[in-house]
This record gives sequence, structure tokens and C-alpha cells, in this order.
Amino acid sequence: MSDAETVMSGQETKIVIAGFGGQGVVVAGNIIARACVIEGRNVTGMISYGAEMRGGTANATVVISEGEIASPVVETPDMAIIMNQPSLDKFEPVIAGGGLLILNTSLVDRRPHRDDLRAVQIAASQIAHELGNVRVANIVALGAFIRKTKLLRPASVEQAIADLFASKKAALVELNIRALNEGMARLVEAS
Amino acid sequence: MSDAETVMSGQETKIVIAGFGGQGVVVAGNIIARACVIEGRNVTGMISYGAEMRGGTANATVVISEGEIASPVVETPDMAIIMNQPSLDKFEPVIAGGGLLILNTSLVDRRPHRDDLRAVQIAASQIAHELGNVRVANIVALGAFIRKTKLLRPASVEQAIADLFASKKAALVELNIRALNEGMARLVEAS
Amino acid sequence: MEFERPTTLLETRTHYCPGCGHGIVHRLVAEVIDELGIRERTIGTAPVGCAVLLYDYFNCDIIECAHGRPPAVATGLKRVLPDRIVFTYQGDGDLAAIGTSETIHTANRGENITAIFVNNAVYGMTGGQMAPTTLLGQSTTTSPDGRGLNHEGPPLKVCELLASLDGVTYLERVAVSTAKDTIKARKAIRKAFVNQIEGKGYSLVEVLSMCPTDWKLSPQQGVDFVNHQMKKVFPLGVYKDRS
Amino acid sequence: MEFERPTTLLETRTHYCPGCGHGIVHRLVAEVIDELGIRERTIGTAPVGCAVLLYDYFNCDIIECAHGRPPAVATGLKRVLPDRIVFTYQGDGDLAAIGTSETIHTANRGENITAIFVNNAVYGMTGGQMAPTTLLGQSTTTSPDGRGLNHEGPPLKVCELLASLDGVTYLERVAVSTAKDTIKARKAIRKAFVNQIEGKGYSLVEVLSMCPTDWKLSPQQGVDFVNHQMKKVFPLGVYKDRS
Amino acid sequence: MADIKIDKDRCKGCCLCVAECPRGNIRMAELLNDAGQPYAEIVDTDNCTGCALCCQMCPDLAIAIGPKKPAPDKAPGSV
Amino acid sequence: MADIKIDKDRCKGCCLCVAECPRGNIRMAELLNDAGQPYAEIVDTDNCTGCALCCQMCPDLAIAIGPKKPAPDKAPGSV
Amino acid sequence: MKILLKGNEVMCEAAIQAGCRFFAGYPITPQNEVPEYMSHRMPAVGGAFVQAESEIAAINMLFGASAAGARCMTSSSSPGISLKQEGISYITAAELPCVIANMQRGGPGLGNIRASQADYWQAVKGGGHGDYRLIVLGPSTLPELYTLTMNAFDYADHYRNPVLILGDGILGQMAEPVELTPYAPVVDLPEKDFVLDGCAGRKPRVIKTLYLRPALELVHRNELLQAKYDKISSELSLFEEIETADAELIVAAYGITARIAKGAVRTARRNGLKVGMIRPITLWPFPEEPFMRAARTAEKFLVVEMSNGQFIEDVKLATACRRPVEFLGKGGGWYPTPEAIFEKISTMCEKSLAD
Amino acid sequence: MKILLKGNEVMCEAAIQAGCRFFAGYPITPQNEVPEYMSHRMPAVGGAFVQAESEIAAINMLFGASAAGARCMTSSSSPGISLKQEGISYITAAELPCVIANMQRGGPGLGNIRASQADYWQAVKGGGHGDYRLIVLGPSTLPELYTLTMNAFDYADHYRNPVLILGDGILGQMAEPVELTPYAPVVDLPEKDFVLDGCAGRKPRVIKTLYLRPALELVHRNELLQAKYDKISSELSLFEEIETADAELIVAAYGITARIAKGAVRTARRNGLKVGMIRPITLWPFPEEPFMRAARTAEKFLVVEMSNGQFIEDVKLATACRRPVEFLGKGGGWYPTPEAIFEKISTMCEKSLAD
Ligand SMILES: Cc1ncc(C[n+]2csc(CCOP(=O)(O)OP(=O)(O)O)c2C)c(N)n1
Ligand SMILES: Cc1ncc(C[n+]2csc(CCOP(=O)(O)OP(=O)(O)O)c2C)c(N)n1
Ligand code: SF4
Ligand code: SF4
Ligand code: SF4
Ligand code: SF4
Ligand code: SF4
Ligand code: SF4
Ligand SMILES: [Mg+2]
Ligand SMILES: [Mg+2]
Repeated sequence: MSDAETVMSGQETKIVIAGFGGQGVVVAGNIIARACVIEGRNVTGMISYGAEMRGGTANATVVISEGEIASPVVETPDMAIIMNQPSLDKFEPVIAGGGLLILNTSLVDRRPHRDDLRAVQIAASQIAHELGNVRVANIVALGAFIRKTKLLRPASVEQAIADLFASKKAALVELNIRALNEGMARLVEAS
Repeated sequence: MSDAETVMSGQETKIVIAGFGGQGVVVAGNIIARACVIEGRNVTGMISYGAEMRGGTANATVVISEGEIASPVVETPDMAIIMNQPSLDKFEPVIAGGGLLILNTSLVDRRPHRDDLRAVQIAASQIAHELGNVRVANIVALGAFIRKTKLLRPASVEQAIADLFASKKAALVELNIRALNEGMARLVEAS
Repeated sequence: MEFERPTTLLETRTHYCPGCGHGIVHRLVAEVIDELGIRERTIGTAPVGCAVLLYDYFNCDIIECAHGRPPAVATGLKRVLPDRIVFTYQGDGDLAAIGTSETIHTANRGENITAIFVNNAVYGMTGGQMAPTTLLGQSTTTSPDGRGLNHEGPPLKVCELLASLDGVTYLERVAVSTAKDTIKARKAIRKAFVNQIEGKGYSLVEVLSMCPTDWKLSPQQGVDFVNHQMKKVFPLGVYKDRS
Repeated sequence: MEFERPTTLLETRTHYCPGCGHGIVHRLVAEVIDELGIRERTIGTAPVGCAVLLYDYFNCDIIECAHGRPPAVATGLKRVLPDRIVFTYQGDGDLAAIGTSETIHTANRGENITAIFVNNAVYGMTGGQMAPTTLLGQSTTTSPDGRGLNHEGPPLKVCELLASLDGVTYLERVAVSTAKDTIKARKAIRKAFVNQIEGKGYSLVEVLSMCPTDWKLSPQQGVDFVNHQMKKVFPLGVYKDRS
Repeated sequence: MADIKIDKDRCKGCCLCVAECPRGNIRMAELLNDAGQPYAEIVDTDNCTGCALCCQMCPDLAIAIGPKKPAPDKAPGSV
Repeated sequence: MADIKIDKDRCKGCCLCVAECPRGNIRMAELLNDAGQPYAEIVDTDNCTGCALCCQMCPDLAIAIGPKKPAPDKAPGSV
Repeated sequence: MKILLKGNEVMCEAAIQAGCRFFAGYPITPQNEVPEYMSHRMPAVGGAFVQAESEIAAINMLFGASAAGARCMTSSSSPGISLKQEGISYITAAELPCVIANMQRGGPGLGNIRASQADYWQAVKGGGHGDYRLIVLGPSTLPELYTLTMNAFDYADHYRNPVLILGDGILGQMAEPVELTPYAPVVDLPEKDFVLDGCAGRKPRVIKTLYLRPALELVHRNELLQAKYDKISSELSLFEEIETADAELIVAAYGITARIAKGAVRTARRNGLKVGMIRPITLWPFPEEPFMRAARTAEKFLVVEMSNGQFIEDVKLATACRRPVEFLGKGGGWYPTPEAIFEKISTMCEKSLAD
Repeated sequence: MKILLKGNEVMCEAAIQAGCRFFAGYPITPQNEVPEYMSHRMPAVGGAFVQAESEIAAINMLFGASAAGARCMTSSSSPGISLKQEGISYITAAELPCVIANMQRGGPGLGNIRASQADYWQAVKGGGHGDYRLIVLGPSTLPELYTLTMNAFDYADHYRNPVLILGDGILGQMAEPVELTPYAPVVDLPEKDFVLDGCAGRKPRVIKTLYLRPALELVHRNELLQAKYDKISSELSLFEEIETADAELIVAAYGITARIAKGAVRTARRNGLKVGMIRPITLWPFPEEPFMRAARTAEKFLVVEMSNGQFIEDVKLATACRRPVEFLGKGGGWYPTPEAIFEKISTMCEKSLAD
């Protein structure tokens, strides 16, 4: 199945971004959703703050669709950006068959067990560290994600980043855009 | 219509005792109800604390019946013990046709307007004053009531008084029983 | 000396019992409103308690609140209309039992309102149950053997309690059990309103008041109870003045 | 010196954030329960707040209460079982906002219980809103420009407030922001439990505690915030001791 | 002497004024008012100083004191 | 020297112990623990006085100090 | 021997007979006799009476007292009961037995202090949040109030569920002779294995209502609660039926209203009208069976209630809307007379004849 | 231009656009963004934000703010809304306009912070005491939440009645692009002749809910309120109908559940199943007309709700129990997927064929 097919297979594309609290998964989800708005597409986003309170993992979900979106709640994501090991353990079992994983290999130390999933690797935390701020690992992974899925235009994502950090320092926007580009450049197709 | 007829005319006999707060109308109602219990009759009692809060008039109602009592609420009393003028003004219009009024002439300065009611007069406050305590005016009026209606046996009423004041001084019981007898003795049939 | 009914008080005869302190407190508040010329921009809050019918007596806008919530209602009113004069009038059950939380937080936020707190050491309206301010040993319908230290605790002293709050501007405890006290009480109430006019924040005047009916005393004994019993436990005076 | 996990504390890893003061307070309470040998007759009340999962950590009977109501629940427990040891563990939102009334009246009734009050100047569990104890100028998610005197009022000082209540036995404010403070805090908590064992009435220990997450500070900065900011506004010490 | 009046129908008979009057100038009437309550009355208007202590104490605003008539023996402007 | 141990999986990496140790005897390890968090480690057990100040401060009870071994040079009953 | 007591006192005495040993309440008319009575009787029997600082404190004191194993009770009237709604949801979620009385008064708001039945929905559907159920009892006379109050403690313990006694101002204030029969349990009373009294000799216990992990734990918890509610529904259904067998018109009413309506039904029968009556005693679980039965034989229904129409919805649902249901009721302290009900019955019967 | 906002923020922004200038609230998940948003936006537009010391204080602050003439709002989630019940009864009795939002979470008790619809009865029947009604709106998407929130202020002012926005944790927490259209009133807005702002130039005004004298004054007051509720019922009925005309099966759902169910209905149609849907937007007044109509043509109904069965009773009443109504729902933070609903629909349709 090609990437484009994945997008079209259902009416809706369901994405989860998962990691530790502090890894910026909510920001990543926010950027995806904003990019959709820029592209005029239907989108819903949601932070699953369900079972966890303090500590534990955090995750954000996004649903993108060309039609009306029924449920903003994602139970079987088509795609997942996995920022750490516990998130892989948690989400691997529920990803839809044929689904896609973007794995932050810096903090994920195994390959998926399921063989009906596709995976892409990116040393996101490592790369972020190289860029001078480990907190942009989320954006690095996001870069890999959009490069792989072609779900969004890089320009929209850049715009979304610029909008989101508009009130903050310009340097921050720049750093994030660099992270995005690194991510797009350095993803590794898993064998 | 004879008194006995009055009692039997409906299944239930509905009585109201009305006066100023402090005139002991609740105590009078309580004694009637207790006397009924002693005689093994069905009875309900109620204090209408409805519209008035502080100040104003107080009234107690009693329903006596040989069968089951439907409503403990009395809207059209068959009999009324009227301890003061405002209570006459208030209750005269709602007494059932052919009903009976016991009027405390010490504080009621007119005769009933309606001609379908019967009235008995007793200078209850005056007599109570003579007995040394104006607060037993209620019992004096009660004496007149039971004498006139024969609804209850004087012995049951005396017993009820004794029970009610059991925890208080014996002198109080005695005073109240004297008041009862005075009331029975000194009622005046209204012309 | 002239003595006339204040225009802020309607002609209506009150429903209060003979010798009840509420009537005096009503007059004092009305006189102060008259004197300050603020009747037409004043909004009062009626409590649930014997004074619930405040609107039958006061010739100004009045809102009747849920039991204990006048401070919250007053907060809403005052925040929307900062240039109006808002006062609460509350009993001890209302202010110091069910409304404790609202009282403390409204006071501490320093809401620019005036609270008139009528402490009669009992729940008047409901027929004489124990109040937070009931004295030790005082018997009520729910403390038939007298309030006890062990189960009910000592009386709650509202002025002392609120005095520790940094947000509060002015606290005074007065009484209406002698003519002299009454004259002083008026001064305190006046000050509590003037503070508000001057934007100085939360003022509360606690008024020791008679409830002869629920104390099961004559009016004269009621006055004596305030003078000889209550004043001992609730000393009169200014508890805070940052105005 | 030996340092072991108290048996009153289960092995479970807590859900608290790194540098959160709750963990320290838990340990202190558990150590005191161990030391006094009362674990098997102690009943704790869990608040709604970050410490809601108290029962996952404490090896004794625990009841989780509605937000702000632990003092009332504790009253019910203690009146039915006067020879058991009952403690409440509450945050500043729980004890000093929604539960103000319950706190004051339980304290004033002199209920023979022990209250552990964890003051971290913010609503931890719900994500950092302003608490009654938030400092002036401290910004939170609901006081984004810093708490202001005008609209929010000054921080509420619980020990100072309760100190005026005649019914209260013992009040002390401590901190867990240095090892030395922690050792002192343990002594205060011990005393608050001993008072109860001896039937002396209501004791409350206020613990200044860190919430680095909602203060948006690192754990170390959190400790500094307690030491340099909070202690100034909330001076440590004994506020009442009638024991 | 003061222009003092007790509104008998407003009076609830609490007697607080009676106790408060420094001149013992108020007493309870023998009769009841229309509301059925005893009421207070001034013993002697001439004996009243107009100190208004009774008014201060009356919970029912039943006592009013009219404006002082300008004392005829004092010329306007004097002290 | 004390029998001090830091449970690395209980440690949440708050560093409060580090700042508290009067001997500068605690540091953060380079690695992350299983929960993905940095953790503290004792620099030198021999340098530890067993004062337990670190333990007093640790919000996660990650630091334990074992019972002091009876000092061999002190005969029981002496002092 | 029968003695004359006010309804509020009857209820208290029944509670004490049933072993209630903790009472917390806050004054409110028309139920002030309850805390007043309890304030002297409770200490006399070795129990605890607490005049709470608010209705909220009172219900939460019950939360503790019940957890500590005591039979316990609180009482209030409409506005005060509204304040207890959060507590009621918690106490039901925690499955703590207790008895709550609502002597309803006129509403909404401060209203007045006359009798009312306008808190029916609050009681039977749930004024608090979440899916929960109270067992709701609607006594009609003081002897029944006496018995049902004692039973209430049994149901509460048997099902580990709060029981609400839905009375009203008339029931609380009226006096009637009552035989104070001794207490005897009506259902079996399981050992209270949830009690928190210190963990000596056993594992620590927890009473809680928060269920976070795993994500659907609370859903599971709700399933268990629902299973319990289903069980209660299948086991507990109390009602009184009067001459329904051949009735063309069925009067449906509960509580004091049913007592009054009964008078009207008797009169109607004396006047040859084929009228019967169903009086639910348990308001939840709602006794559906007699209604379903009657819906097959009767032509129409008349609901009488002291509200603007709440109970009527349950009658419609119980009869599956099969028959027309007319209504006689108002809120705000209105109560019907037997005469007014009889008149309504007559009109309805005449109309039937005309049809 | 559409912007991406969380539901809680959308609601706040709509309120501000509609002229809301007073907000009081107390934090509770999942609606914390509401006070947080209001704490900075309200002062920015010259309004007042008060973080109340409790939910009870908050609702009573609204009592004052509304009396003072401001458009005002409070917000909370289930346990907090339970605490407001007394205040809600008062504010409705006093006929003070205001807007209250309930972003429902799992219950009963402390429950959890997932989404729920188990406070339906509390909202539409009345969790407080007495006969009163809230206008209850159940938005299903964020654009609708935006519009309905603005409308809520209009309905409140037009009818002098509180309006409750019955949302849930998903609606509050989800983000969706919304066009922030400018506010325009949807009903006419009478002059507020009840406002207490000092009696300069007019007679003093009173706002009260106590009616003691004459004895039936409160009954009369209730009659007036009921007349108003009848008027609202006859005028205000919002709902969405999807392919009901030829539907054999009608799905009934509201709020976020309806949004999810819609997906299932679309799928069903694509699969050739004759399925339609009715989505009440006003939950009170309940839109009976489309249900009555559908009960004539459809064979059966399916109710989907995130509770153990509350909304279903209104569906049964609105259809006069004419058709079988099946149920898909659970309480405690359960929510349906479009797939699960579709499955249920399929089973029901198969059964129909089999019949
Ligand atoms: C929520 C609620 N609880 C209780 C009541 C009943 N109630 C009415 S007034 C009152 C207390 C009155 O006492 P206080 O506030 O001291 O006023 P007072 O009558 O003594 O002036 C109470 C408990 C109520 N109306 N509402
Ligand atoms: C009735 C009710 N209102 C609000 C909440 C939401 N809530 C949960 S915890 C909390 C405050 C927590 O703050 P605090 O008591 O200071 O404890 P901390 O988390 O800071 O230790 C609030 C408002 C609730 N659960 N119930
Ligand atoms: S009961 Fe007490 S407070 Fe109420 S009116 Fe009478 S004397 Fe005054
Ligand atoms: S949010 Fe604050 S109080 Fe809560 S666990 Fe984290 S640090 Fe502790
Ligand atoms: S004014 Fe003074 S002197 Fe005159 S009656 Fe009154 S108290 Fe007595
Ligand atoms: S004080 Fe007033 S009410 Fe009392 S007796 Fe005197 S005049 Fe009458
Ligand atoms: S016990 Fe004392 S010396 Fe040893 S590591 Fe800890 S703080 Fe440092
Ligand atoms: S204090 Fe405890 S949790 Fe914090 S770094 Fe040190 S050992 Fe780890
Ligand atoms: Mg009082
Ligand atoms: Mg806190």
C-alpha cells in the first residue's frame, strides 16, 4: 500500500503522538491540526488526558478528513508518532492494520512486534540534542512524519509553527523549522 | 340539627382552634387529640404554621373520625374555638354550614355575621384571669367546647391534661383541670 | 432633639417579635443611608433568617439571597456595579454557619461592600436552634442541656476570626441593648458605609442583638442577656481598622 | 543513623512529579504513625487534590472524600469511633477554598482529630490555578498577571485564621523545603497525633510544600520558592498550643 | 418639654422604652391596642427632655419626637 | 562511612538530595532509569557520614541508609 | 399502646429503634423537630448528634459515620436537600448505607414552608451527577412512616445504598397516634465488611469513588452498580392497591397525597363510580407491575401530586402510555382536598360515560 | 477565517462575543480552560472574572451579577454542578438570566475525568428542588458550541431563565477549526426592567423567591412560571433530522454522541440500511414533534447515550412508547465509536428483516 493510499483508505486519517509528559506531544498534535486548518481541511484534535494525571505518558490525537469528522476520539490510530518506549508498548496493540509508526529511536529500543505495521525510524531526541535543544525532538519526529506520509505540505507545517510561536522569540520559530527540516531529511525506513 | 347530629353528619369532624401566638391554641389542639387517643378514636392534629412566621395568629386543627382519616388538613372546619377577634375574622368565612363557634368573648367583640352558624360564648380570658393565670384561657374555652359538643368525655380530657403536664408541676395540672371545669360550667349559648 | 422615621424605612409594621433587635438595627442602617444620601444607589441583600423580609421594610433595591450566600451575591452585584453601594444584612446562622466560607473569602478578597451582622446567638427564624454564636451553657432547642464545650465547641467569634485576614478593612462589634450602645452602633455602621463610599474595601459591623422569643425570655430579660452574658463573651470594640 | 521506609508506607512508586513535596509529607506522617504504633487503629481521609491517591501509598484504612469535605467526614468517623485515630490530609484548595467552612467549624468544635494541611500555594491537581494561598504577584493559570491585591485579595493564612478559634488545640506551620525543616515538620506532626491520642482536641499542621510543576519551576527552584518567597508570607512557627 | 408621641398601633409592648427613660416618663397603658398587644404611653409630656433614649431603644420606631420649637426666650443669633 | 543506597528506579531525578548533601556526595548519573528519568547516585560511599539529610529531603524515599554496623573498636557496655 | 407524635418525631423514634446512632443535620422548616428530637434522644441512647454547620457538612459527616459502621441519618427539606446532591452522589458511588429524609416544602428557591412533592425527580432520577439510584420511600401515614423508617435502615444495609424518605411538610408536621412497635429487621443484614475501623488483624481497606486506571475501570464500576440497581428493582417493589380489579379509572398518587386521594376514592365507590387506586410506596424502584396490569383493564388514569407534574412521567412510562393519563396537581405548596379529587374523578367518569 | 480552538475556549470566546461581562467559576477538570481563558479575556474586555472559593459561591455570584444586569456565566463539571443545584433552583425561581455550562465527566462520586452524559436528568428534570425548568442546549460540534453559546445568552434574556449548556469532557477538550462569526441576537431582547442598580428615578425593586402571603401566593407564582415554561416549550424546539423520511430505524442521540452516531448513520446508509437520526439540540424543551412524526413511520428506535439510560426516557415519552426503543450506552466515561453504533444498527436491521 502506498502512502497516498493509506491516506485515502478510510475517509478519516487518525493520528496519535505519544511520549512522556514534557516531550511536546501536545505541541506536535497542535501543529498538525493547525497545518490542516491552513490547508482548509477538516480536522479535530484532542489530548488524551484520560487515565494519567501526574507522571506517566501523554498523548495527543488528531483526526483529518475530507468529509465531516464523526468522532474526535481515536481508538485505532492509522499512524503513530512514538516518542518513547512505554508509548510503543501502549499503542502498538491498537494501531490499525497496515498502520504506520514513526519511532524515536533515541528512546525506543525495540522494533514493533507486529508484522502488519510499517515503521520509520528517526533518532529524534539525538538530533534535537545536536540542534541544541532536546525539547524539539517532537518537531524532528514531525518532520519525519510529514516526509513519510505526505499528509501535509511542509509549507503549511512551517506556517503552523510560525503561528504557534508567534508570540515567542523569533529564534524559537527558526529552531523549530530547522528541527522540522532535519526530521524530513534524516528519517530512516525501517527494514 | 342537634349536637350529636353535627358529629355524625360527616365521617370526620374537623376542628380549628385559633388565636394569638401565646394563647395556647396548640396546647388545646394537643389535648383534644390526646383525649381522642385515650378514647381509641382516629385523630390527626396539625399546626397551621403556614403564612405566619413571627407575630400574627396561630391555629391548630384536629380531625376526628370513626373511620380512616383522609386529609389531616382542615380547610372547612365544622367547629372552631375562636380565641380572639382576628381569628373570628379569618375563620368565620370558611366554617362549614351549620358549624359551631366557641367564642372567647373576652377578646372577641362581635357576633358572627353568618346566620347559618351556631355560636357559644365563654369569657375565657376573663375567667382564666379570675383563676389566677390568663394563660389557661385556652383550657377554659376547651371546657366550653366539650360541654357543648359532647365530642369527648371530660374524663379523657382530664387524663390528657394530666399526661401532657406530667413532667411539670402538679399544681399546673390542677389549675388546668379547674379551668376546664369552669369552662364547662360557664358557657353561654348565644342567642 | 428630633427623632423621625428615616425615609429609607417604609411605614410597614415589622413582623418581628416584641423586643427583637432587628427593628433597631433596621433603623440604624436606614438612618445611615439617609444621612449619607445614598438610598437611590444602594442595593441591599436580604438573608434567610428573621430578616428575610428586609424588602418589606427598606425603601431601596433589595435582593433576597439563598441562606448564607449574601456575600457571594453582593460580590456579583458590586463587581458589575462598582459605583453602587452594596450591603449585606445577615444573621449568625446565615453568616457564621452555612455562609462561613462566603464570608471569609469575600472579606479576604476585600470586596468593597458593607456587612451588617446581627448576632443574636440563636437561629431565630427556625425557632431557636443552636447557632455558632450560642453561648456555652445556653440551652436551645438543639442544645437542650446547654451548649457544651465537648461536643459543640465554644461560640464562634466572628470579629476575632476575621481580624486575622489581611484583606479586611474594618471590623467593629457593637450592641443594641442599651440606648447608648445603639448610638455607638450607628457610628460604626456609618463608618462601614463611608468606607465603601471611599472605596476602602470590606467592612463588617457585628451587632449583638436580642431574640427574646427564642431565648424564651421577656424583652427586658433579653436586653439583660445581651448586657450581662453576651457582652462578656463577645467584647464590644473595634477589631480592625485599616480605613 | 539508619533510614528506612516506614511500614505505614507501601512500596508503590508515587505518581507525584519530581520534587513534589507531597512525597516528603507522606513519609513524615507515615513515620509518625509507625513510631506511635497506631497504624492498625488509624483511619486517614484522602482529599481531592494531587494527594487523592493516598490509599495507594498508605498502609492503613483510608477514605477518599469529596473535595473540601474531609473535616466533615473525619467528624463522622471520629464520633462513631472515638478511640480510633483519624487524620485528614488536605491541600490548600481543599482545606482553604471549597472546604473553608468545614475546616473552621470542625476546628472550633474541637473535634479530636489531626489535620495535615499541605500548602503549596496552587491547585496542583487541576493544573495550576490560583489557590487561596497563592502569593501576591504569583502568576498562575487563573491569575496570569500575578495575583493582585485588588481583585483576588491577599493570600489566606490558615494558621493565623484558626488561631483565633477558642476550640482549637494546636496549630503549627512547618516546611519541607530543607532537611532541617523536614525534621522539624516531623516533630510537629508527631505532636498533632499525640494530642489526638491524649484526647486533647483539634490539631493542625500546615506544611509549606513544593509544587514545581505548577509553579513552572525546576525542583531546585521550587525549594527556593518555598524558602525565599513562601516563608516570608507564611512565617513558620507554633500559632497555638493549648495541649 | 418635647413634642414626643408614641404610636400605639406600632407599639408591640416590649417595655424597652420604659426601662430606658431616665425620667421614668413612660409606662404601659392598661388597654391593648388593635393588634391585641399592650402598649406604652408617655406619663407626662412636659416631663420629657426629648433626650430620645427611648427612641433609640424602641425596636418598632413607635416613638417620634417632633422638631424642637424654637425656644421663645432665646433671640435668634444668641449663642 | 554509611550503608547508603539510592534506588535508581524510585528516583525521579529532582536533584534535591544533591543540593542537600553537606559533603557534595551525590550527583546525577549520566543515564536515564527505566522510567526514562535521570537519577541520583552516591559519589563515594566512604565519604558519606550517614547524616541522612539527603533522605530527609528525598520526596520519593529513594535513599536508604542501613543499620550502622557496631563499631568494632567499642566494646559493648563501654561509655 | 398508641401515642400521639408529630411525623418528624415518629421518624426519629423509628430511626432510634432501628439502631440509628449517628445523626447530623442543619435546621430547616418544616423538619426542625428532627434535629431537635435527635439532640436529646441520640445522646440518651449513646449515639452522637451533631448540628452541622451546613447541609453539606451533614451529608459528608454521614459519609464518615457510615464508613465507620454506624447506622446513620440526616434530614432536611428541599433547599437543604439540593445542597446535599454532590454528597449523595458520592455516598451512593461509595455504596455506603445511610438514611436521608426530605420533608419537602414549596419551591423553587426559598419558596415557602407548606407541603410539596416537587422534589420527586430530584429524588428518583437523581439530582446529583452520574448514574446512581437512591431507594426512595414515600410514606403516607405516620404509622407507615414509623415502619418504613425502620425498614429504610434495613434496605440501606442490605443493599449498601442510601435510602431516601420522601416526605413533605404535612407528613412532618401532622400528629397522629402511632404504635411504637419494636424493631425487627425485614431483610437480612450482611456483615459490614467495608467498615473502616483501623486495620488490626486485616488488610487496610479503602473507600473511594475515583476510578482512573485502567481507563474503563469506572465503566466497570458503573456496570456493577447497575447490576445492583437491577437486583434491587427485581426484589423491591412496594405499593398499595385499592379496588383496582374492576376499576375503570385508576388514581395514582403517593405519600400524603395518596392518603387524601384515598378518601376521594372511597367516596367515589360509595357513589357507585368504578374507581381504584395505586399507591407506590417505593418510588424507586417504581412498582411497574400493578400499573402494567391496570393499564390492561382500566380505561384511564388520574395522577394527583403536589407538583406541576413529575411523578406523572413515571406513571406514563409504567403504563407504556397505553391509556390516557389526566393530571391534578400544582406546585408551590398547593395540596388537594378529598373533595377536589372526588370532583375531578366525577368529571372524568362522566366524560367516560359520554364517550 | 477559521481558527483552531479547544471546545472550552470556543465557548468562552462565544460568551465574550455575546457580551458576557461577568464570569465566576471554580476549577475542575475537564473544564479548567474556561476559568483560565476567562481570567485573561474578561478583564481585557472590561468585564469581571472571579475565581470563586467554591461552586456554590460562583452560582450565587451570578445571582448578584445577573440582578445587576450583566450577561453572566459560570461553568463547571459534574460534581461542581451538583453543588450548584440549590443556587440553580433559586436563580430560576427569581427568573434571572444567566448561562451555566456543564462539561460532564464520569460519575457518580469523584468518578473520573473522561466524558459522560450522565447528568442529563439533573439538567432537564431538575437536580434542584421545586418545579422549575432550565433551557438545556446540547451542542454537538465546536462550531455549534460557538453559535449555541451566543444564542444561550439571548434565550436567557428573552425568557428570563437560566440556560444550561450540557457539554461533556470530549466537547470541552477537543480542538476543531471554528469561524468566530460576530454576535447577532436571535430573539428579541426585552429591556431588563428587573435590574437592581439603585432606585434613582424609580420605585425600589425587589428580587426574591419567598412567597408566604397569602397562603397560595407561591402556587400562583408557580402558575406563572409554568405558563412561561409552556410558552418556551411552544416556541423553542431545536433539533436536527437526518434522513428520517423513509427510515425504518431512527437513531436518537444528542451532543458529542450524536456527532459520533452520525458517522454510523452515514455508513449505514452507504450500506443500504434505511436508517435516520434525530438529534435534539434543545434538550429542554424536548423536541417532541419530530419524534412523534417518526414514531408513525419508523419501526424502531435506537438511543445512544453516554450514560446508563436517562435520555432514553424522554425518547420513550416523546414517542408515546409506540415503537420499541433499544439502547446503547454506559456510564462512567464510556463513549461509543462509530463502528460500535454501526454494528448495533446492523444487528437491529437484520432482526427487522428476520421478523
Ligand atoms: C439551605 C437552607 N438551610 C436551612 C434553611 C433554614 N433556615 C432559615 S433561617 C435559618 C437560620 C436563621 O438564623 P440566623 O441566620 O441567625 O438569623 P436570625 O433568624 O436569628 O436573625 C435557617 C437554618 C434554609 N432556608 N435554607
Ligand atoms: C466539587 C469539586 N470541585 C472541584 C474539583 C476539582 N479539583 C480537584 S483537585 C482541586 C484542587 C486541588 O488543589 P489543592 O487542594 O491545593 O491540592 P494540591 O493538588 O495542590 O495538592 C480541584 C479544584 C472537584 N474534584 N470537585
Ligand atoms: S424570633 Fe427572635 S430574631 Fe426572630 S423576630 Fe422574634 S425575636 Fe426577632
Ligand atoms: S502538580 Fe504539584 S502538587 Fe501535584 S504532584 Fe506535581 S508537583 Fe506535586
Ligand atoms: S425622650 Fe427621653 S425623657 Fe422623653 S420619654 Fe424618651 S427617654 Fe424619657
Ligand atoms: S420600646 Fe417601642 S415597642 Fe417597645 S413598648 Fe416602647 S414604644 Fe412600644
Ligand atoms: S547521608 Fe549525608 S553525607 Fe551521606 S549522602 Fe546523604 S546527605 Fe550526603
Ligand atoms: S532527592 Fe530522591 S528523587 Fe530526587 S534526585 Fe535525589 S534520590 Fe532522586
Ligand atoms: Mg440568629
Ligand atoms: Mg495546593
